[in-house]
Amino acid sequence: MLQKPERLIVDGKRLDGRAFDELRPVKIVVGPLHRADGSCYIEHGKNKVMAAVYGPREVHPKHLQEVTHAIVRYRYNMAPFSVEDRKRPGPDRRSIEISKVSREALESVILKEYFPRSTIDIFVEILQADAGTRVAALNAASVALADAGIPMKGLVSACSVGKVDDTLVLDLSKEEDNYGQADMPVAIVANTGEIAFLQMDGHMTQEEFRKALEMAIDGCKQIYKLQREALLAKYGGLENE
Amino acid sequence: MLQKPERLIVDGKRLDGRAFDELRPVKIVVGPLHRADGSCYIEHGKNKVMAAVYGPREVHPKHLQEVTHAIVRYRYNMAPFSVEDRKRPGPDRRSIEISKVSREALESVILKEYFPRSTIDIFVEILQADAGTRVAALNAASVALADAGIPMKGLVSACSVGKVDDTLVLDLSKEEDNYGQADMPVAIVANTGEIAFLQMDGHMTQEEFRKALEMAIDGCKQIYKLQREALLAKYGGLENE
Amino acid sequence: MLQKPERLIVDGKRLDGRAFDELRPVKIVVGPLHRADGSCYIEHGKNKVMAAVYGPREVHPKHLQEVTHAIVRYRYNMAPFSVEDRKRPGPDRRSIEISKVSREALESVILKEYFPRSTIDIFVEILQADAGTRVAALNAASVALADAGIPMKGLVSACSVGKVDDTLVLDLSKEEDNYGQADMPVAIVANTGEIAFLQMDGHMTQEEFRKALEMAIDGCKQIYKLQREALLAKYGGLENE
Amino acid sequence: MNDKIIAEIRKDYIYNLARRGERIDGRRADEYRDIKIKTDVIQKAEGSAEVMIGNTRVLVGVKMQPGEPFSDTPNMGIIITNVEQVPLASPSFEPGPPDENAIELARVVDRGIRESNAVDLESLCIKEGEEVWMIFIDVHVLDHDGNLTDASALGAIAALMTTKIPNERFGYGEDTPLKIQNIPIAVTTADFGTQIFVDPNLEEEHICSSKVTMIFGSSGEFAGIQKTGSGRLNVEKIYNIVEISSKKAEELREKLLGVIGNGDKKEKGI
Amino acid sequence: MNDKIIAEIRKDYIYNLARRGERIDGRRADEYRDIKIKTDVIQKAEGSAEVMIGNTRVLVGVKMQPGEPFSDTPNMGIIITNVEQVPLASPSFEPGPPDENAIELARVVDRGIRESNAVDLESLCIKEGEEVWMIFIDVHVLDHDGNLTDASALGAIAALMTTKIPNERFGYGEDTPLKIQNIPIAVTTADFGTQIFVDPNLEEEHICSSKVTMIFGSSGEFAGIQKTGSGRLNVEKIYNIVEISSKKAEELREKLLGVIGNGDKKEKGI
Amino acid sequence: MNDKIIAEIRKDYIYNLARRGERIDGRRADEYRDIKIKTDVIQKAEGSAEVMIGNTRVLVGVKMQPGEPFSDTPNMGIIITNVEQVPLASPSFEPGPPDENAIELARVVDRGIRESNAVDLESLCIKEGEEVWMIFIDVHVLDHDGNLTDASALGAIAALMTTKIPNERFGYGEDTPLKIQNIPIAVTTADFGTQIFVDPNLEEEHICSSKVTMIFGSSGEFAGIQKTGSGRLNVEKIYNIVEISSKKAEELREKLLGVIGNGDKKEKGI
Repeated sequence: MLQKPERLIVDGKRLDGRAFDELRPVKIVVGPLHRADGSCYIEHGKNKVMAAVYGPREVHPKHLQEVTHAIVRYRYNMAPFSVEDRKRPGPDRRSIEISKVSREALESVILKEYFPRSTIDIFVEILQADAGTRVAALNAASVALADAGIPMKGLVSACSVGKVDDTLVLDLSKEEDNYGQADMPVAIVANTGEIAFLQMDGHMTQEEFRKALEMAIDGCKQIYKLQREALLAKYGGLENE
Repeated sequence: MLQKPERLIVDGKRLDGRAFDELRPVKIVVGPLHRADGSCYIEHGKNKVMAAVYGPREVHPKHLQEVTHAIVRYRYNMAPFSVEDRKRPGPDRRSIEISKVSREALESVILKEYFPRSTIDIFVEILQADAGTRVAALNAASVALADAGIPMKGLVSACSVGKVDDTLVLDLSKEEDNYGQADMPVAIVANTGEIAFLQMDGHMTQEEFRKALEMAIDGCKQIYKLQREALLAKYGGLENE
Repeated sequence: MLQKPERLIVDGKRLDGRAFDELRPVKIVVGPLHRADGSCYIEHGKNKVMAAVYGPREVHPKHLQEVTHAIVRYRYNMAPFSVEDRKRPGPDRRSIEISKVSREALESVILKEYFPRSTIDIFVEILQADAGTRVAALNAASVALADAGIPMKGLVSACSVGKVDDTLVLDLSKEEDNYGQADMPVAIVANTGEIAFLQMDGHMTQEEFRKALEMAIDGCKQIYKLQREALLAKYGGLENE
Repeated sequence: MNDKIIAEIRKDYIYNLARRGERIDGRRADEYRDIKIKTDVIQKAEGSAEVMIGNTRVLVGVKMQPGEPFSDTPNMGIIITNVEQVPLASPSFEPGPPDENAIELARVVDRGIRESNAVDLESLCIKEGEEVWMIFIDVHVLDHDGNLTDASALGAIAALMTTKIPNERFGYGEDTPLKIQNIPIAVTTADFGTQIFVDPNLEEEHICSSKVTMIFGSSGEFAGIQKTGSGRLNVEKIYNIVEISSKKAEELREKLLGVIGNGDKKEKGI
Repeated sequence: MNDKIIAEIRKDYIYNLARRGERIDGRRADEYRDIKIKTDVIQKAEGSAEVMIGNTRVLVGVKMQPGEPFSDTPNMGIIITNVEQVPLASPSFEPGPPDENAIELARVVDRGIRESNAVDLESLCIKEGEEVWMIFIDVHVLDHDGNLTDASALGAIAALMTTKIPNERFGYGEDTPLKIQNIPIAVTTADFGTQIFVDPNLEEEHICSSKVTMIFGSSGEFAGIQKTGSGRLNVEKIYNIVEISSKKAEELREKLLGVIGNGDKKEKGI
Repeated sequence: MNDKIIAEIRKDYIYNLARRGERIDGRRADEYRDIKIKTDVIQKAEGSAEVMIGNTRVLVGVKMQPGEPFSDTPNMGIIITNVEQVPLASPSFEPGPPDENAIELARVVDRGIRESNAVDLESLCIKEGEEVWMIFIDVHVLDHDGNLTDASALGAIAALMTTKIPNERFGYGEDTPLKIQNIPIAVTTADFGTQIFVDPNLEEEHICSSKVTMIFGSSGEFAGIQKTGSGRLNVEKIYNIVEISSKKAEELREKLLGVIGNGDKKEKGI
C-alpha cells in the first residue's frame, strides 16, 4: 500500500517532475502480433497495453449479424498480474463499462456500413496497469484498427486530465490518480477535434471543467502525433503528408 | 430477528386480530405498467407484488418454439430489498421451484393452442415480501394475463391456509408463517372450483388436510371476487354479469 | 485423514498383500442400465464406476455437427459422495482434463466416419473413488461402447502403473497413490498393442519409465481379458474365437 | 407419420386403457412396480442406498461434515439436499447445473425429510452458534424410467437410516448412528382423468395431466404435498388421491423397514 | 414495408422535427416529462423511493448491514449500487445477470453518489478495520420509457435521504437517520445534431447520436460525467450541454427537496 | 474448391513432406524454431517472463500473497497455475472461462513445476496451519502459432526463477528470491506417422495424429508426461520420442540458464 503523500504538487511541479501539461513517456509499436489482422503495443508511463484487431470477419452466433453494417466488439481485459494484488481472470463490472464506452468511441469513426453482416473485433489486454489504462487501451486499439486496414473517418486519440491539489494536470500518474480530486478521460477524433469519449469522476467546478477539457484535447493531439509517427514508421512509404 | 411469540392464537383470535378465516387486506390495481401488454399490482397484507405479461410474442431462441401451441414462461423474482436481509439478485432454488409450479397452474387455464410458435411471458416481481408471496404473485399474474387479453378458461385465484397453535387459519401472516406448523398454498380456477396449484409444507393430519383444503378454497373465492372487481373497474362497461 | 505409512513395500510385498504386478480385483457388468444405448458397471478395487453410451444420435446445438464424421463427447464425473470429503457437483478442472484425454483415447478407435453429423456421447459416473478412477472409467466406457454396438477398431483397455518406495508396482491402491512417487495411467488398443492414452505424474528415471510402460501394457492386457469375458458372457453366442 | 402424430395416437390409446382401469404395463391402478432397496452400497459415504422402482434407479449418498450453523438456528444441524440428473440416466438429461425439474425434485425430497422431523436437528449441534453437523443428501439418478420422486425419497430416508455420524474422522469420539425420529414416505400418483395411477412410469408421466406427491410420516400424518404439471383436479379427486396414497405409503414403509431391519444391510456393490 | 425502413422514415421525421426545435411528444427541448417522487414505499428497506419520469418508473431500495471494510479504507463505510433491468419493465430486457447497459447505469448512479460525497462514509465506521456499515442501493426498473439514468439517480438519492441506519436490529442502539452531505442530481441530454433535448424518451434515446449525463452537486459543481453512444460532439456543443444541464439540475433539486421536505414522505404503496 | 478439400490436400502434402523428413517451414525434424526469453518484463509482478518460440508468444506473471494452507498440507505453500487463452492471441480463442485446451495446458505446466519439486513448498510456510505463501502463475497467451505448451512451461519456470517473495509488502521483512530446486523443461513432439517432429507449429499441430509432451527435471529424470490427441503410438515410437525429447530438453535448459544467468534479466518492455 502506497502512503498518501502530503502534497502532489510541490513548488509548482508534479511529484514525478512533469509540468502540468506534460504527458508521460509514450512508446508505440505497430503490428507486433502475427495472428491478429492488426495490432499495436503501447507503453504509456508504466502502462503496458497490447491491442489486436480481428476482422471484418463472420459473426458467430448468426443472430448478432446486422444486414446493413458490421458490428463492433471491444474487450478491455486486465491480465491477472497487471496490478498490485492479483486480479481474478475474467471481466468485472469496471471492465464491462469501459469496454462499452470505448467501443462506442471507436464506432464513431469506423465505417461500419462497408462490411454488412460481419464483425470487427477489438481486444485489448492490459499487461501492466498504472493509471490511465482506458485511454492507453483506446490509443492502442485505434492504431491496431489502422494496422488492420479498417477504414475510419479518423484516428481516435485519447488522454486524461485530472485535478490534484486544486490544480489541473494532464495524464495523471498512479499516485495522482489515487489521491487526486478528479479524473477525466477524453478521446477526440484528431482531424475534426470532435469528442468521441468523455467521462469524469471526482468533482470540479464548471470553470475548471472548461479548462480541463481544453487541456485534454491538447493532450489528445500530442498522442495523435505519436500514433501518426508510429504508423508512418511502418507504412511510411505509402502516404506522405 | 423477531422473537418467537409465546402463542399465536390468544383468546380465540390471531395476533393481528383477524378471525381464523379472514384474509389480510388486499388491494388490486389493473394495468399500472405502460410497456407490458398486461400488468397488475397487488398489495396483500404487507406483500407488494407487480406482475407483467408480454405476449403472445415470438420465441427466442427459436428451438423453444412449439408448432401446436404457445409456450408459457413464468418468472417469480424477489427484489433485493423485499426482505429483511438483502437478497442477492437472481434466481435461487426456491424461486425456480415456485416459478415452475406457478407456471403449470396458469398453463392449466391459458388457451395455449390459440398461439402456436409463440410465447406468453409472465414476470412477477416481489417488491416487498411478508408471507404468502407465491399466492399473491399468482393472483397478480392471473389478472395481468386478463389485462393482456390472453384467452383463459377462467381466472386463477390463490390463497394459503396454515396451521398455528394446532388451529387452521387462512392466509398466514409473517409471524404465523415463521412459527406455525404448516402452510398450504392453493389455487383454484374459480368458475369450476378445480385445483390448479397445491403445495404443503409442515405437518397436519389427514382430517386437518380436508378442512384446510375447504378453507383455502373459500379463501380463493374471496380473492376471485376482488380480482373480478378490479378487472370490472377497468373493463366494466364491456361485460356485466 | 489417513496417516502416511512408514513404508509401502514391506518384505517384498505391498500393504494389501498384492504382488508388484498384480491388479486389484475387477468385476465387470455389461448393460446394467435400461435407458442408455450401451452401459457398463465396473468395480475395480473399491472404485465403483458406471458408464453409459448414447448414440449415434443427433447433435444439439447444430453448429457442432461435422459433415464427415461423428463427434464424440466424453464426460467423466464424480458423484458428490464418491470421495472422503463431499465433492461439489459439476465439473472441476481435473475432470475436464481427464474427460479431454479420455475422449481422445476412445476417438482413436471409434469409426467416427460411419456416422456423419451425429454424436456419440459417453458418460461416466465415478460412484466411489479409490485411486485409478480414470483408467476404470476408460475401461467401463470402452465396454459400454461395445454394448451400444458402436463400431471400433478395437477395445481400449487401461491400467496404471506407479512407483512407491522406489519400486514399480501395477495398479496403485489409494494409499500407494497418496504417498507414492509416480503414477502413470496408460491405455492400449489390445489387438495392436498401440498406446492410446498416456499420462505421467511424479518422477522416474528414463530407465524406470521403460520398465513401467511394459508393466502397464501387461496390466492393460489383463484388463482386456476381463472386458472380453464380460462381453462374451452377454453376447457369447455371436462370436467365438 | 411424424413423431407428434404417433405420440398423439399413443396418448389416446393410454387414456382409453385408463378408462377401463388398465395400464400399458399391465399393472393395476394402485400397483407399484417392483421395488428393490439396498443400503450401505457406498463405503466412502456416511450412509447410502440404492433404490430401484422397475427400471428406475437412483443412488443416494449421505455425507456429513462440521460447519457453521445458520444464525437464526444456532443450535441446529443443517440438511442440504441435491439431485443430480446426470446425462447417463436419460437421453433428456443435459450436463450442467440442476434444471427446474431436478431442483423441484430435490426440494420435495428435502421437504419430506425436514417437515416430518425425520432427523433430530438439535442433536446435531456440536457447539451452539459455532459448529453443527451438516448433512448432505446427494441423489444421483442412474436410470430414469419415471417416478424419480418416490425412488429418491425412499433412497434418501434409507440412506439416512443407515448413516453413521463420522465423529472419529473429525476428532469427536466414536462414530454413532444418526438418530431417525420419523420415516417420511412419498407416494406419487398420476391423473388420467377417469383414473388415478400410482407410481407412473416414464411414458405415463409424460401423458398424464398432472401428478401429486403426498408425503406421510410414521403416524400417517401429512409431511408434505406437491402437485406438479398443468392439470386441474377437483376436490373429490384429491380426497381419492389421499386415500390411495396413504395406503400405499404404509406398504412402502413396511417394505423399507423390512430391508433396513434385516441382513441386506451389509450388501455391497450396486 | 419492413421494420428497418419504417424505423428509418421515423428517424428522419424526428430529426426534421428537431431541426425546428420540436419533439414528438410536444415538449420543449429543455423540458422534462412529468416527475413524481414517492419515498418510504418499501417498509422492509432502510430507505426507498419510487420515481416516475413520464411513463418511466423505477423503484429504489436501500438496505444496510454491517460488514468488513476494504483493507485500504479501514474506517469507511461501503456503498454497493446495483441495477436490475428486470424483464417486467421492457420487452428488450432479458432475465439474467446485468448486461453492459445495466452495469453502466449502476456505475453512473454510483459515481454521482460517491464523487459528490453524498454520504459521509467515515460516519459509517463501526469498528475501524473490522466492521463498517455497508449500504446496498438497489435500483429495480419497473417501466422503461427512456432516461432510466436520471430516474435511477433521483431515486437513489431520494432513498438515501430517507434512510434510517438500522442500529437497533444489529444491537447498536437506536435507529438514526443516514447523514446526507450533498445531493447529486443527474441530467441527461440527447444530441439530435441541431438540437440538444433533455430527458430523452425511449424513442429519442434510440435515435439520438449520443447522450451525455452530467451530475451536479449542491453547489453546482460537477460530480460526474458520462458520454454514452457512438456520436461525436464538438466542444461548443459540450459547453451548451453544460449550460442546459446545470440549469435543469437546479430545477430537479428543488423538486426533490420539495418532496422530501413535505408530508408525501410517509405515503405508502407504489 | 471448399475449405475442407483444401485442408485435405494440404494435409497430404505435409505428410508427404514428412515421409522425406522435411517440414513446411524448412526445419529439421528435431529443430525448434527461434526461442527468445526475456525476464522481469512486468514490474507489478513478483516475477515475469516473456517467451517467444517462432511467432508463438506467451507472457507469464507470478504473483504471491499470503493465504491459508490446505488442511492436509499445513506447512506447505500453494501453487495455482492458470492459462488465459485471450482472444487477442488467435481467431480461434473465445472470450470466457478457460476451455478444455486451456485447462489441459495449465495443468501440464503445473504438473511440471509440481512434480519436479521446482519450488521448495515447505520454505513457503509462514505460520503452520495458518498462513503460507500462495504462488499464482498466470500464463497469458499473446500470439498463438503452435506449441503453447513448451512456451508456457518455459515462461513459467523462467518467471519463477526471477521471482522475489514480496515480504516487505506484507510486513515480513525484506524481499528474498524464491528458491528454485529443479528446472523442469517441457518438450513437445508431434507424430506424423513416419516422423516425429519437435516443436510443432500451428499447422503441424492441427494435422498431426497426436502430440506428446515430456517434462524432464535437471538430472534428466521425467517430471511428467502428457499424450494429447486421438492418435495411437506404438512402444518403439514412444521410446524414440523419449530419446529425442530428453536431448532437446537439455538444449532448452542451457538456453534458459544462459538468459537467466546474464544481463538480459533486467530488460524491460515486452
